[in-house]
Amino acid sequence: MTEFLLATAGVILLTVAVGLVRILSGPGDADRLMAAQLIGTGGIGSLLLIAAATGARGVEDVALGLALLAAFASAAFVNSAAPAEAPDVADGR
Amino acid sequence: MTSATLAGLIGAALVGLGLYGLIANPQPLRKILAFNLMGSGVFLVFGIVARKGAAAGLQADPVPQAMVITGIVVAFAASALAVALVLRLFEAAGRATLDPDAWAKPPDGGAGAE
Amino acid sequence: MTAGASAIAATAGGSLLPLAILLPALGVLMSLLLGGRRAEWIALGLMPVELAVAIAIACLVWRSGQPLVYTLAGYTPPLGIALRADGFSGVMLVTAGLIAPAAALYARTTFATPPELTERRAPLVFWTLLQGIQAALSLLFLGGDLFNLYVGLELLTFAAVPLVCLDGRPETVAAALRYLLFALFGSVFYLLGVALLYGAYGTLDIALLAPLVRPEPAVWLAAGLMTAGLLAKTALFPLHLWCPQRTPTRPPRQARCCRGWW
Amino acid sequence: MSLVVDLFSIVAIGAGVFFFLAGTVGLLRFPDALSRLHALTKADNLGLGLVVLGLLPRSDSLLAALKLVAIWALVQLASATAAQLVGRAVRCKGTAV
Amino acid sequence: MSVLQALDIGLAFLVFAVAAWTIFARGAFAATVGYVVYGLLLALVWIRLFAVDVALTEAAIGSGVTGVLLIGAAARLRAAETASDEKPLSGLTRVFAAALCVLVALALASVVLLLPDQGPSLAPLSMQKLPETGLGNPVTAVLIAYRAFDTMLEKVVLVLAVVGVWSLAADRYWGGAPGEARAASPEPTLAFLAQILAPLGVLVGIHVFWVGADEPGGAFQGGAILAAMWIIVMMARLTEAPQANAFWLRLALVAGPLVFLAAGAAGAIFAGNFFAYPPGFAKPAILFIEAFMVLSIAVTLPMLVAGPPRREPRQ
Repeated sequence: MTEFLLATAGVILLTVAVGLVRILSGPGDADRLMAAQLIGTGGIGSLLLIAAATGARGVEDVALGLALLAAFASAAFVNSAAPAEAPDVADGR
Repeated sequence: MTSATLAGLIGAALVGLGLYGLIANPQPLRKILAFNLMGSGVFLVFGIVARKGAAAGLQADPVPQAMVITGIVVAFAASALAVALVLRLFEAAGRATLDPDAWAKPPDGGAGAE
Repeated sequence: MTAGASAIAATAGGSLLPLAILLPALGVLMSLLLGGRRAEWIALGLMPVELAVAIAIACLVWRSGQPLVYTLAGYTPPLGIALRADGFSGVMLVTAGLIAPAAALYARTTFATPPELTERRAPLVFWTLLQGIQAALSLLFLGGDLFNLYVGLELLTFAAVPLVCLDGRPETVAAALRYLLFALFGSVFYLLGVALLYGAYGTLDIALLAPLVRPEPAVWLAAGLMTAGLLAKTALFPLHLWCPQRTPTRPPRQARCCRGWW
Repeated sequence: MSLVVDLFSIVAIGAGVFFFLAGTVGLLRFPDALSRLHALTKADNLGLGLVVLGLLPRSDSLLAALKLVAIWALVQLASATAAQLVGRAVRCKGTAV
Repeated sequence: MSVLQALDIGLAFLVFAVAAWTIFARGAFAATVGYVVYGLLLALVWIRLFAVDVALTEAAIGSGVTGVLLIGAAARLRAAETASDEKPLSGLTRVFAAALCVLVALALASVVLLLPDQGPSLAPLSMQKLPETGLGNPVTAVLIAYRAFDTMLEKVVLVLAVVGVWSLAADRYWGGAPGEARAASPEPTLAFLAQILAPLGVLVGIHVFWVGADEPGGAFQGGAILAAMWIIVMMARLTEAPQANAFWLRLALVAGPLVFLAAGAAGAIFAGNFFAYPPGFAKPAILFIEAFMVLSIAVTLPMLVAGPPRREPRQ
């Protein structure tokens, strides 16, 4: 069972890695923020699986902390972009 | 190869990468990022030291762990101060460059302090 | 310094050592808390006390002819942290204790809070950070533990950087940023050396390390990294690039005040 | 009993991994940012939900199980909000239109 | 090769790849997002090293709060990037720098490989002295008891950092609130998120602090989570950032180190040693100090993220 949990954690990390390659390269900032979101979900998933497999204690709290902060990158982006926002300007890229 | 050794190797690679970024990236914000990478590489070296010191029923030596926790907080404070300086520089002069020669020229339309 | 019981056991009068660090640290906290003109009063009021502590430490070292040692929290190294004062650190403490009030008196007119204001930016920052520098220097002279010294280096960096650009001109802000990046680079390298030494010998206490250290790769690398780190911090060749002198217009008075130290 | 639990875990976690895979395929195949966003949030949340479901019977206390559920709920909330925020940013900048 | 080893190697490769992306990405914003992703992955690595306390710190500070700081800065500096007057380094310098860095990394890697498998350790000594502190988590014992002096001074470093960030304000804004005045109403989506997240986060933060005495967790981690909650509430514009001259704010900023320092001095009187705890009274004293440290961290980190004052102070 341990092996299964670890293997699934690995597969999730692998799919996340493939996804990262796609969206870190853009083209827009929105795609890149999705990268943070993707690794948040996938990372928490594999974190829980690894913890269940290796029996490390207190890992739920780490996952809980990550889950609480999962939207922070997007929030910070919206927050700092808002004052200078010009709604009708095309991105150009 | 144990996970600890692997983490130590990654730590070494991160120190190298961060050092390169610190030297080769001209923008201050990128330098701050590089410093953070380098710092986390050093923390990982502490991590391998802690893991190799597993004893007395503990899976890792607590002393290096405590130092890493202190170090992470200090690194954050350093990043915050550096970011504040970069933003201040950008506001005051309309550009954010570390190049001393650029400051010998009069700033292009930048307002002075205060 | 020899290892063994004498380097670890606390000596009589050792409790002066933490005082030399904690008094200015207390001054930093109280200055920010109470603010305004009171920051100046706190700084000027504490300086004579700190000088007295420094002189007392130097006298004790001179009279006993032996280093003063204090183990904090009652935990002896390697688990705990020790502070040590020998003749050299006694002299340096007194020197710093003399320069601080001199710089303070010199800067008093510049960093006075005008009577119509409760608090102004430059005075509060100056008086608070000046005490931060004092705490950092005391720690650097007295620290007997490599990681404790790292904290001292960071204290010095965080206290000195804002003083460089207190006038807020872009040139000095750029100089401060350059200094900060070099200092951070230096402390990261120093910390890496600390990690390697701890990994090799399991202690960070300098007196305990001294007899253990053998010529081996970990030590060479640690020594190289720590030297490079400290060189970057002190702006010696070839790591002098951050130095404020390189900017065409030098930061004025407060920079001179704080540069006098190192 | 433990066999049933293991079987349940394997099925649920396996299904979760499938949804993670599906999300990534969506990311790779969809042409514009908004539909990529759609693929990402839907699939990943289902994926994480199933993984959590599979791990639930293995948790050693009620508090731990509650934490697992809370983790999933928080990620749901975070990704829904982030999708909203990012989606608006995409529309404002006009890259998707 | 076992599954665990394969997983470790994959994780290591991923961490390295994302780190390289952070250094080599074309734009600053892309690099910053890369760094956030990297911080998350590092939390996984710390779990694999069985350093759960560090993983918690990395998750909360290294990835979360630092991410907010850097993404905000990158978004504001976008104009600087397009109008940059940086001279890129010449090719030769780059090659030289790369060679130097590879050399440093190789030297470090070889030393790391040479470290003995069962290295010297203070773990036995930490465990032996643990009963004196009344704690169950040795990492907390190192931070608040064995090396309390370090931790107290590091709190002073944080206070200096706040003073340093504030010192970058214009004279007329001194004592005012950080951040631009926001005429706009609260961002509805963010406000919704913050309203649900903040109460839960406060609960989690206090929980992490409280269990830190015996399980992974502690004042730094709990305080950082509380700090993150205040940050999200401010980002959603549900509350304004406080004025830098507010007495309560300054009290909260210095409370942690001040209480720690006072307790240290009290130790000199009642336990015969600076920062020592009286026997039998150690655990309540430690929790008391930690509670104030949580408060100070929860206030300090948001103030560092918010930056210097940008509004004239109201009287």
